[in-house]
Amino acid sequence: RGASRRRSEDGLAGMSTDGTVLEHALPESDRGLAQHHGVPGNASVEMEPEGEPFGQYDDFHTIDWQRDLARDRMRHRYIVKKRQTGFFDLVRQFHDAWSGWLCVLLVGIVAGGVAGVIDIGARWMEDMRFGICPEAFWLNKDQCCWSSNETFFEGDNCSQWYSWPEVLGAQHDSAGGYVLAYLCYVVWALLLGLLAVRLVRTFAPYACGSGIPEQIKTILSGFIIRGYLGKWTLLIKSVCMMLAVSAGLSLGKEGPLVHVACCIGNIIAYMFPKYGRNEAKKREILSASAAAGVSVAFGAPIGGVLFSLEEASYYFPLKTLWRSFFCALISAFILNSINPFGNEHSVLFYVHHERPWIFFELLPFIFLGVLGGVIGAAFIRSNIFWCRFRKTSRLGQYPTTEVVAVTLATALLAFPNPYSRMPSSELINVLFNDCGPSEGIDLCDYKRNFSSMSQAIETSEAGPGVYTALWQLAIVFVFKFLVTIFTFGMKIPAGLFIPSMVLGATMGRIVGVGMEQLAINYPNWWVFSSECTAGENCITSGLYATVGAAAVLGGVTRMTVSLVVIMVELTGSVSYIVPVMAAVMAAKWVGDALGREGIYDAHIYLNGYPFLDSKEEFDHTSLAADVMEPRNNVPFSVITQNSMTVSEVESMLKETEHNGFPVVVSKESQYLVGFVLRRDLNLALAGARRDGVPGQSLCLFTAAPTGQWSGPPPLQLRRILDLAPITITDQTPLETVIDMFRKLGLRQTLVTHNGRLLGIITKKDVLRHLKHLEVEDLEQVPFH
Amino acid sequence: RGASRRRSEDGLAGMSTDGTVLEHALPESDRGLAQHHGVPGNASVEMEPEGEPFGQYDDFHTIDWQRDLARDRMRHRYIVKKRQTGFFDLVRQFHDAWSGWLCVLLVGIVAGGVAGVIDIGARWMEDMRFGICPEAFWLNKDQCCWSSNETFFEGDNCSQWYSWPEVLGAQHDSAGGYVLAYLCYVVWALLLGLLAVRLVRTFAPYACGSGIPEQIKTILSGFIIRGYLGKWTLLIKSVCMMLAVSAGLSLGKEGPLVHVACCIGNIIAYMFPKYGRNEAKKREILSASAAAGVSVAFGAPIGGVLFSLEEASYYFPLKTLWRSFFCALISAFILNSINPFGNEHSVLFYVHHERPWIFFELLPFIFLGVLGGVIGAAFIRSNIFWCRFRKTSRLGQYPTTEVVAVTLATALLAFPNPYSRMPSSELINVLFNDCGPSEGIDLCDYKRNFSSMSQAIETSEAGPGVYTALWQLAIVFVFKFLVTIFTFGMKIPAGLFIPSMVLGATMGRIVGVGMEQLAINYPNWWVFSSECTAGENCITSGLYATVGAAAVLGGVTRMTVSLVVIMVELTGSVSYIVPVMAAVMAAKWVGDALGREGIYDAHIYLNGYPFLDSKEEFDHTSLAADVMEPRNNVPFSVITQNSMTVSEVESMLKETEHNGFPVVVSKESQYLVGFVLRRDLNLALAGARRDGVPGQSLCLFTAAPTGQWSGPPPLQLRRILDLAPITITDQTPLETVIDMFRKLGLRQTLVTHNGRLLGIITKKDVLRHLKHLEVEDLEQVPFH
Amino acid sequence: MLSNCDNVILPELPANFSKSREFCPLCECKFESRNTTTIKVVVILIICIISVLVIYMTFLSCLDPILNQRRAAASAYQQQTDDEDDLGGRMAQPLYEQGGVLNRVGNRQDRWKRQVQEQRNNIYVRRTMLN
Amino acid sequence: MLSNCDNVILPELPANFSKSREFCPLCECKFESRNTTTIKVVVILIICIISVLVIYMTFLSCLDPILNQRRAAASAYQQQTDDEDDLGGRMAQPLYEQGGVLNRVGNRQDRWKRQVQEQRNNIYVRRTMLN
Repeated sequence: RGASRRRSEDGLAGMSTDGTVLEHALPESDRGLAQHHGVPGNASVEMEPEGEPFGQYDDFHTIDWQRDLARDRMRHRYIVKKRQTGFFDLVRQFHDAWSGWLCVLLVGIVAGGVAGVIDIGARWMEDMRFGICPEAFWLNKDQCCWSSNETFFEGDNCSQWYSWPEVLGAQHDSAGGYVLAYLCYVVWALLLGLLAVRLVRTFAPYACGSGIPEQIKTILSGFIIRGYLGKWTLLIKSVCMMLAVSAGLSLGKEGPLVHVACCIGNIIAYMFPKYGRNEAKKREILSASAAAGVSVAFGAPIGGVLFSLEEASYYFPLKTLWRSFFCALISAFILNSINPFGNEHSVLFYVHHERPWIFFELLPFIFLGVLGGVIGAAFIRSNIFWCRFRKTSRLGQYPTTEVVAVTLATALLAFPNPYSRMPSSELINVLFNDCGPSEGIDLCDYKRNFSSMSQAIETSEAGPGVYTALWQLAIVFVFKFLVTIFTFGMKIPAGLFIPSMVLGATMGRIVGVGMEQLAINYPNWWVFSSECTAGENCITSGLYATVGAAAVLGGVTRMTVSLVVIMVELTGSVSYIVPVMAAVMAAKWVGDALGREGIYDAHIYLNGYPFLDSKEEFDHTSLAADVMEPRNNVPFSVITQNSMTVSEVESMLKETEHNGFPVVVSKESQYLVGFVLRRDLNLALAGARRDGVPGQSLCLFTAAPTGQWSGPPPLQLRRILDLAPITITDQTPLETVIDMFRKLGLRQTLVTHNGRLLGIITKKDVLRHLKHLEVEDLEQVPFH
Repeated sequence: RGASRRRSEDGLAGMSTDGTVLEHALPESDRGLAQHHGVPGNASVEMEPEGEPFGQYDDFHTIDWQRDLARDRMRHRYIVKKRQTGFFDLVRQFHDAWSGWLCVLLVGIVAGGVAGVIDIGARWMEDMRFGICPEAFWLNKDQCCWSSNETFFEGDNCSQWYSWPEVLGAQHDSAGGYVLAYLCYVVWALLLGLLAVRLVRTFAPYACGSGIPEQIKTILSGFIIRGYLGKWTLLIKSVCMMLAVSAGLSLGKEGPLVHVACCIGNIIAYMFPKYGRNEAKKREILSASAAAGVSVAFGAPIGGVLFSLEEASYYFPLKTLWRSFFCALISAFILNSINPFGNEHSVLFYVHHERPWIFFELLPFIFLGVLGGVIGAAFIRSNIFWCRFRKTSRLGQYPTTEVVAVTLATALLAFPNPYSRMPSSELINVLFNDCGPSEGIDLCDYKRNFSSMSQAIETSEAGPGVYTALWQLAIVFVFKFLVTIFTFGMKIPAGLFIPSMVLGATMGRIVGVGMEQLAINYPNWWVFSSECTAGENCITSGLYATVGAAAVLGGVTRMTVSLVVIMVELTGSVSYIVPVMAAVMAAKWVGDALGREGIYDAHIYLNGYPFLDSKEEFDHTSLAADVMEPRNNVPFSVITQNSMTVSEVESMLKETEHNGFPVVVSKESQYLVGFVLRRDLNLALAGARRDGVPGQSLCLFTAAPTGQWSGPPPLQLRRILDLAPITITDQTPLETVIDMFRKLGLRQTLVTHNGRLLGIITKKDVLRHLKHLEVEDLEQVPFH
Repeated sequence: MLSNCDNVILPELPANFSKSREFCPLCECKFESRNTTTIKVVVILIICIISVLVIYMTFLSCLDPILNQRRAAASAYQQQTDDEDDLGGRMAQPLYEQGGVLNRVGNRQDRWKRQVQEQRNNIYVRRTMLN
Repeated sequence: MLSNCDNVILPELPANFSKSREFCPLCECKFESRNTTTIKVVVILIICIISVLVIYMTFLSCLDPILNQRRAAASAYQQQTDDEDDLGGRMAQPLYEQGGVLNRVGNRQDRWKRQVQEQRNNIYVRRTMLN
């Protein structure tokens, strides 16, 4: 019997029903414990974790947090109770108590390692478009040049690094060489892009996209998507992320890294039964993994934790904060030890501005924020429009063609412009940093006087190179904006952080240079005169780029605190927290005024995931009675506690699609007794039928009756009855109902009036009602 | 009538009851709105915010979050509805929408300003114990010396600053001078201490203590303490904080600063009716104020927000995160502009270590963490023992004597030791920072060779001065530990952060110097040999002090993420986040193993505040039925919906002490209809009696009946009935009940079985049950 | 080692560079100056506040008992009415306004004093709070 | 201005100091070296993974259809049993173990392929996800 139970999918098949009212063969004490808690059945299962069914929920279903956490408490008590029985159990208890920490430690280590590998790989592959390091083909351009011992190398070239034209024997600076370089660039990009989309399609279609809307927000709020966090997704997403970034597409690897970290968390959680077998507990690990993902993506552990708190946490905002922080820190530490960024700073873009900002500059910063909000809103609208078009038109049938076309267009248009040609992260780095006296690019072509070393950097009027660079940057801005709209949402791994930052940094740098020249040309304006001493530059154009990046990111994602903290950690400087905050705030307000939701929420709504935003406030006058099902005298499927026969219940199961049924006292007095899940009922009835229970048997949800029965012996089903369903009255305002759904993690709640059962509200009913209130077409948004 | 309603305390006295069943004279649409929402009465009040009663709750009561938030939504809808009626209303709506941001902006500005004033005052007053700056008496010693134009001044003295013996004409370094300085020091300390305790006693007794347990944790969780956040508390706490710190007592001003910030938040919230008149909404402002308080106390805005999130937030962890962050940042910015710390760093203790830590050092860091946990647990036990003794013995009757005695003892013992003589914050600064080549104190008496400038800092063996300093530091450690136990809990404003940091920094520095000498004497050990190149010092003893301070703070307060972030912001260096984290983690685990609760929680339990920890997990097998009142067939006071007379209800009100009564269908079938508050019932009945309703009238909680009545016309009370009370079944596990209390912010919940009312559970019932489970004496802990 | 005055600049400077010893302290102290006017204003403000508080405290503990005896009767009556419910309060209202400004200030002061007394009771006598 | 190479050191250095132009880049690049062995291992690993994936992909798209025809019958039967409930699954269990290791690998591969097919349906055909 033990073997059969283990093999059966639910742990209930082994139930023996030999003609009389039966309880499961449990020791008295255990049964007492199980029954005592109103946990819906599966008592024997919780006693023996090995026999527990693996897949508790169906695909695309929502989990019931209360139930899962009750199961976990039960399991915990079982282990504590067994402590005295032996050394092995003691070890097991210890392992159980610490498995959470052990698990996040492993997640942190693996996530840090994988991020390091991806980072090194992406940097190498990116430079492969331009040339190769023949001495050591595994080095990218920078490394290759450093490994040579030349102290000075001018501009772009060092002797160790061979661009493709050089390898193929053409002159580097001839027209033919340029065409050859162009050709190699485009061919490489096409090759990598094609490979990425084919790999995704062949091995793991779920690996496409950013992953943050689906995974962080929806899955952590309790939705089940099977296979979304699997091994293949991890592998393919990691590899294709590198390929896609190296193909020169306008996308980043930061969002996908969060998805990859969550895959790692999911896989490692399976090694710990406490987490692997309990969907609600598993989400604690996933939340920590998301923090680790952001932490390694930006080198920002605190920002990562805040991101996981702000964007991801649903049921347990504070309980796992400490553990998430630990996970984020470990992963950042590991990544730092691998040291893929090549310097001692644990951040992605190391910025070190020298000058404090002056108070007046808050004005342009807020202006940047407003621009960021407008750009964000425009981007969201265009992107959602395009994605909806892709979803509904025939375009969606040709993912490979789409990727190839976009890659081709991007590569063709990007190469002629030096700023769009360079990798995005490098461009951001250039824009974020000020021009030192020794830099040689166009953007830093200031009219400086190097004759005397004893002076500080003096008035730096812009040379012609700067104006050329500004034009080029403006073109890059338009180009990136357009191309990102088409890129985000294609069927390859694609993050949005880096493209947004490129947009913002370009915009910010342009404004910054403008301000700088303004201050130089009109040094006696009252706004400048107080702070800018004559002959010294008081405007940091790199800071404007940083602030602009934060503003556009804020406009696109509508993140708040976590974004500010990430930007502060990213640039490693606390002194600029006020400008960043001002810009993000302006961007958020302007963005919210122009379009209600951020890009992630917009994608969630587009796909119709059942996600109830935990920050939004609802302001409607609806009552529970307006939302519940059934409303208009439609018959309501309920089970009576002791008067329905097995065949009646079976026919009801066949006729309806509900996931659960309330149990009431009787048809006449519909006072609520409890709630029973369809799944449990199905299994129990199937088991009973197998054991020969006739259809005329009564289903009993009350305590075992005394005395003899006239008909066939009844089927005792109290075990699978949840005696503590959450109920509300029909006069409860919708805000309270939503609050309960969000905070208690409910799957459904029962509506009563004076104790009498009236109906049921599920999460989807609430979402449907909210959609309905927004006077949007309901049919267009199918919730699955 | 309008005037009388405004003057009456509840807004219900104006109700006219002229013999027939009456609804309040409201426009039909408004009444529909009010009734529609199951908001318990006060409909007219919500329609006219001016007439709203100010004190909604009694002193030492718990607020009902759901109810208050429903009131706020109602108010909001009212304003939105009135928008079209005129320009003034439009302005009012705009003001209403932005008042939250405006309010926190003001709070941030004022809190930053007050913190700046306190900081400047405390630094000046601290140095007054030693001497005076005759040229400008308002300068402290450092400022006085800087204002002189000498480039070099040796050791402690500059020519501008006169110590008291010098002022009084004695030789500075003679025995007489020493005695005179000693005397002045003690007299000043006594004077300031006495002044502080007298001021507190005379003007604002609530200004004493740290304020974090009461205020942050308890008040923010929904408890009402009248006058705790008032104007006088603010003034007296600000002034006495300076006095107490300057008296040389072993206390800090960081905890009280949080209280002061909350007072500011409370006072400013009264300027905005949206927040001032709604206790639940006001707590959003208070939460932001707490963040601002921590932010200005440590110069750590991110840490402040996390502190408010981790320690303080209860009902709204995420909703106000962004606004809290804004508030914290503004206050830090203002404080920084006033710039009381005298440098460009926005942090309290600016530390800049040069060397990266080596991996092996994690071991001593964790050791420091363990020590910190042990010290923290020991401190908590001793302090709670002493506080309990004070609370229960006659000692509590002599607060002034106690303060004077402790001040005297502290001053007498502190003066002879140079490290305990200097102000605590200065001591921390000395301990946190490494010895440069130019420092002249004992602690930095290394055998260094300054002859050649071209070498890096070389092997630095400790000189005799270092060993003396270590002994002195050890004495300081013991002295501070003992004296802090007696100090924390006295009737003056007293924070615990700085004393804990002093303990930790002392301990850490001793360990650090030990490690340093170990590395110097055994440079070839495998742990050192890999990292420490010969002749170079590889151990940073200042870092050990930092880590030690974090460890003891972690052991005492049991804070986690926020502590790490605060320490990182405090020291301005992200690179040491891993050591700090390791130490805090070890301290937390060891501390939790030795004693379950942190100092704040311990004080909350000592005083019996009704606080339900939002992080703790409960692991009991209790059900709602075990917790509810009444349990053992004690009669349960309920009101029937249409069969009790006014005099019956009145006698029930007299006989019982409950804050509310459930309304059921009838005595026979106790199906729950709703819930009515004692306060509302009292007022409604008193009003009806004044208007001549006879005692034989029936109290009607149902809809207005049709037809004529045989007896006197019934009293219609449906208005004050809450139709949507939260109910649970008797089989609900206690964990779920606690979850609901914490997350939904309930005041009470009703227990039903099959729709029938069984009993009621209040927050205090839950707390009492939990206490009971801990097998502690129930009688000893009165909850008020 | 990062770039820092002691480690980076000193070794690099030529030996004949005269001010090498002074260089580092200067570096560190660069920003350690503050606006002394703010300090002056703040410190004087604090001294004023403390003085006022001390004077008021002595007034309360010395003169107030004498004054109080005169107002004892009125105060006792008023305290009684305040303890009643709002109905009583409404009736007592005209009485408040009789005595003019001085009396009203006195009333407010009395109410405050009662609050402080209540706080004192909670903390020093009943000891239910802040221990 | 904070202490930084360009602003602090250069002005202070005597004019005859020879390497002043070189000094600043050196300062900044001090830590910009990394362990090239790690890079080598990682890059080779990535190349291997991509090669294996590409080979497997071509195998799946070219050879697999041929192989699949042979296993078509068994696969169809098995898919059917898998779709039944656990009762059926229990009966089908012995069948799984008949074919030895090769068959079991094949089975697992089939199950994985069905999962991928399901994912493809969701994304490319039904388009209910990830758009």
